[in-house]
Amino acid sequence: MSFLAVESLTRRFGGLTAVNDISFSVERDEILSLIGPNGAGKSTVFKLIASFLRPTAGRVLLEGAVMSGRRPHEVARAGIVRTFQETTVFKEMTALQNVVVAHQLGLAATAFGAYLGTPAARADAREALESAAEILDYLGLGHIRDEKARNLPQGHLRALGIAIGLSARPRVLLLDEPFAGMNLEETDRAVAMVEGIRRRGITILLVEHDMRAVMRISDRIVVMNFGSRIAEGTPAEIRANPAVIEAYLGRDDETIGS
Amino acid sequence: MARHLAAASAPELARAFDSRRGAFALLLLALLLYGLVPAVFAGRAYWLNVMTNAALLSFASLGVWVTFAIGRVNIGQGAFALIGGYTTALLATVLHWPFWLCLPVSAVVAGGVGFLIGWPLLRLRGIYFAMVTLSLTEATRLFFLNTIRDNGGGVLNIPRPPELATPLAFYLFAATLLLLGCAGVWRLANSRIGWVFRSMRENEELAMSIGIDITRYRILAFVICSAMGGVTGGCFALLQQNIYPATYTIADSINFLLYCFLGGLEFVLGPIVGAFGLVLTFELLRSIQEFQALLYGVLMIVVMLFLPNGLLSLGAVLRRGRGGGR
Amino acid sequence: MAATSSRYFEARRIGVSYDRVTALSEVSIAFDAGGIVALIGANGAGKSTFLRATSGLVALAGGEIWFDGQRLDRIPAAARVAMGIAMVPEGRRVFPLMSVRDNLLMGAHVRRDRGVARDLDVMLDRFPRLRERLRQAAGTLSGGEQEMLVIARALMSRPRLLLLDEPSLGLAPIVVRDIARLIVEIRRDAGTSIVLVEQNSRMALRISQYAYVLETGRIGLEGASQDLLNEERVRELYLGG
Amino acid sequence: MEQVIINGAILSANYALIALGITLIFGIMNVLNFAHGQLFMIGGLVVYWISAVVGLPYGVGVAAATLSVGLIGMAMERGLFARVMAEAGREENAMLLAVGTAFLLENAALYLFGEKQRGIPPMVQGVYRLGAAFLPANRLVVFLISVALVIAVLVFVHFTRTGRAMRALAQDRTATTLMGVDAGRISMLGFGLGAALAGIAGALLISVTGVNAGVGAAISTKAFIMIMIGGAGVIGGALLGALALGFAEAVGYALFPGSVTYLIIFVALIVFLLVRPQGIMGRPWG
Repeated sequence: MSFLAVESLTRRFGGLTAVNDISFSVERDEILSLIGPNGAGKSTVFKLIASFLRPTAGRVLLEGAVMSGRRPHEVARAGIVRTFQETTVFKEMTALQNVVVAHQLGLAATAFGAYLGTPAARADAREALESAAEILDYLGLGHIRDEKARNLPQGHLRALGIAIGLSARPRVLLLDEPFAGMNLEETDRAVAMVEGIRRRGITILLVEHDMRAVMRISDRIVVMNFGSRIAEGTPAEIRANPAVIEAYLGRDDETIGS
Repeated sequence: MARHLAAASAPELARAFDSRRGAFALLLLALLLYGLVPAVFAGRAYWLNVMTNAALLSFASLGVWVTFAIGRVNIGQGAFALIGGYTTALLATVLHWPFWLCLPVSAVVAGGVGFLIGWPLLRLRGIYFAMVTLSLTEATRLFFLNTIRDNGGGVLNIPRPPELATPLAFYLFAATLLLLGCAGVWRLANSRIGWVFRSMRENEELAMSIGIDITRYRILAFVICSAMGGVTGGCFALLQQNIYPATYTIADSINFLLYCFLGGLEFVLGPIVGAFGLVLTFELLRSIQEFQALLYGVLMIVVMLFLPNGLLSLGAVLRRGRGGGR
Repeated sequence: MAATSSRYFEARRIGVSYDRVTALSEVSIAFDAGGIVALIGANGAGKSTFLRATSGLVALAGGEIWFDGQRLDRIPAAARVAMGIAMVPEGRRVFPLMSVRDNLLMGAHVRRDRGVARDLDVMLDRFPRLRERLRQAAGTLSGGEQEMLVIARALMSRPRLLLLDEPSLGLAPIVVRDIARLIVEIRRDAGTSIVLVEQNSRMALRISQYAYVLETGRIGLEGASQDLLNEERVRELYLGG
Repeated sequence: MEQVIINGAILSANYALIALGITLIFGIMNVLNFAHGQLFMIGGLVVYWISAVVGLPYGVGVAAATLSVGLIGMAMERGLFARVMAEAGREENAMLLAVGTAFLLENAALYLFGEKQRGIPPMVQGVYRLGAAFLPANRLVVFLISVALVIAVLVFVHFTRTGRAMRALAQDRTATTLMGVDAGRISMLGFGLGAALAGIAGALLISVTGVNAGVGAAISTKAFIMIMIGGAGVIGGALLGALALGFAEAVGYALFPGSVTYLIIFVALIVFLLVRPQGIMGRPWG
């Protein structure tokens, strides 16, 4: 049994089939990347796995338990946590507040207990704070933890988005274009960061454009185009696959030119 | 959460979660309500009554502030004040229950109604939520108008308990209620729940993604708001010793909203500053009777144009202005 | 700095920031009339930002933009259209609830001459698919048809400079080919200068004469498109060589 | 039955003017105009002043009402909403500004005209009979003018350059700017047109039901109901909403005593929104 299994996932919007019968599986502690040109349906797959969308057909299983049809927070509680593209953080909070707030799972105290300030709630708060500080330091954000998120540069925001995701104690972390818009040096650091997250025992599913980073970091790659799966394999296999090259660069058509 | 963070860790974290200033402000509010107001207005029934009004309006607005905290513009507080007011009025006049029992029951009834309709209603956002809650106010008014046959839908001669017979006594009761409400909401805003609310206001999807059951918390906020509206309605019914369907109209629901805005949505004290500020301004403008309402309207617009974050942001604006000048 | 520019189009060391994030810094791009210039680079490299700055949707934090002897960067966005600059924004932003015809007429908003009706006809001859769907709401068109529509819409203003933001985005290869052919034709027939921003770098390099590669807000590489097409570094950037 | 249909049609036609106005403003500016009913009220009172106080013909009154309320609308856009929008602050701030304006307009009207219900004599006398129903000639005239105006507005937004720009602006502000449209100017005109429509509605209705300074909130509420039914910012939706509300009122008043009608309308509306949050034709929200 696969750790995370995507079975015949299909999603239609009106007449448009955004995702068409997609199947793949992710093994424990694996880094699997989902790639494809813009509009290929990667983001839709992503949302389907995190239950932010309901599939028209097919299902998603985590360790054999069906996730599809559950509400997003329930799926998060089960261990599938997604991040968002770019600047989706709580902008009016400081970095530390962002990450502390994200520690809503695995708390000992009830909400009412937290309101009253029971010892359990106090322990929760202390733990959340320590864990938040640790996560921020780990992702290299320790020095900006009291900065309001809205004032942070894009690179930090993306790391903060990942910090928020990590705070929810994921077993599978879905990363949405974590390297987009980074220069080579930044990408190197981010790649190291993602590998570090995997070492924490977290399985990673990645949606990404940056082929360079994807080739370096992935154990396996699934390629999508026009809603369908066109290839799956190791980075070396994918790189040699003509269908993938065409999906990315367009066909080398001699009739176009000047 | 904030207070415990402060206890648990370095003082910088207390600063990060901004809790001490809140405690200080609460203390100041208590001093003003229990000290200054009675000292200045003792024996002046009219002004004590004005202050009582302001305190009760603040209490209802605090509830509206809680729905603001989850990112919803709620124009339905008048409906819950009506529900609470009628609950108290009917229990006191028909069943002859004592007021001290009617009041909590009003809170429960209003909160219960909020619970029942909150689940479907809160799926709406933006202007749709605003408009549907506005409709709720009007629907509730029409409901009481059509279900209570006598006195044009009114309930009259609500008995007052002897403890609250004097204007000063009633004022002190209202002030106490407000302080309790303020402390309660302040605690809420600074607890884990408050931070969850804030996260939902900023981005519901992100909140969901980290495992927050946003439906549950939305309803919690709405029920708190409704219950506070119910309590306010019950108190006003007692203060005026009557209630009519027209006691709370859309205009009142909008006023609760205005108080929050004028005071400042970022501050728990916002609705209180807004309500007292507007009520007092209105009274002070009374001397120029003819233009009172006009000036009041102009003032409202001017404040909203130039202090979009409310009166309490004045300090921050001035500080920034001076900083920029240098 | 000179108080004018001898080039048809010249952006001099322009910078753009969103909030406090720098999207472009010290970018200089210049070209003469009648060519196709390609801008390629990764997501977030600043390609779209450059177009938005040229069309006036974002203000410059520094630098100057000159077009046909006029200083452009202080002119409001709407007025730049009347000067002959038309932009096709990313994501095929048709007016979804308006008919195809109304969309095309919106493109001619700045024109007061009598030629609009004739141009509409010419445009529909060129895009027979659009003629078939003239009264249909634009939101119901397919992706390729919408791309045709937004390009046709931009042409309705008779631009001298056409800015295209990712026209091939999410389109099938065969449609991409049609779009590419169309872009070449526009330049050939009307002599329109074109700035083409593309993820599909091979297509962009094939149909352009000169190209710039943007890397995180700066120009990393520039040169004749033919040369870049064979450049190892460009291949590497897009295939993870 | 015939009477209900006639009443419903007359109400719908007048409501359509109100709904078109508020939906135009919402579509273009994304502002829920809480002052819409007050604009209606001012339209009515201007007619009252021109024809009953000054003594000029009714037509002059209607023209003056249209013009003055339209100008008030443009001033609101320029002085208040354009500024708030430019700062990209909270959506609610614009809403609250509209509330403030409503308050101001209402109190200005109270100060100038007092609380009394004001009316003017009907333009034309006489009553027609249609089967079992009665149709006062004055109401027929009001109905015909309203329908003509609705058609004129539809023609304007669909077939003129400015009208097209207004529709475009409501759908995509950025893309519209890229067409060379001066978004500021079109916003101002759109707000002015929306306001003027409210003013005309008031100017027409004063000869039927009369108008008083306090009528604004009720009219605004009706306007909100209509756009909630049809979907905010969609012109076809506004017309649908007007039809639905007009006929619901006509039927309700024929079947139920007084305020029960609106109680039912509100409850039905709340239930309807739960099933279809974006209205019949609305764009999905949020």
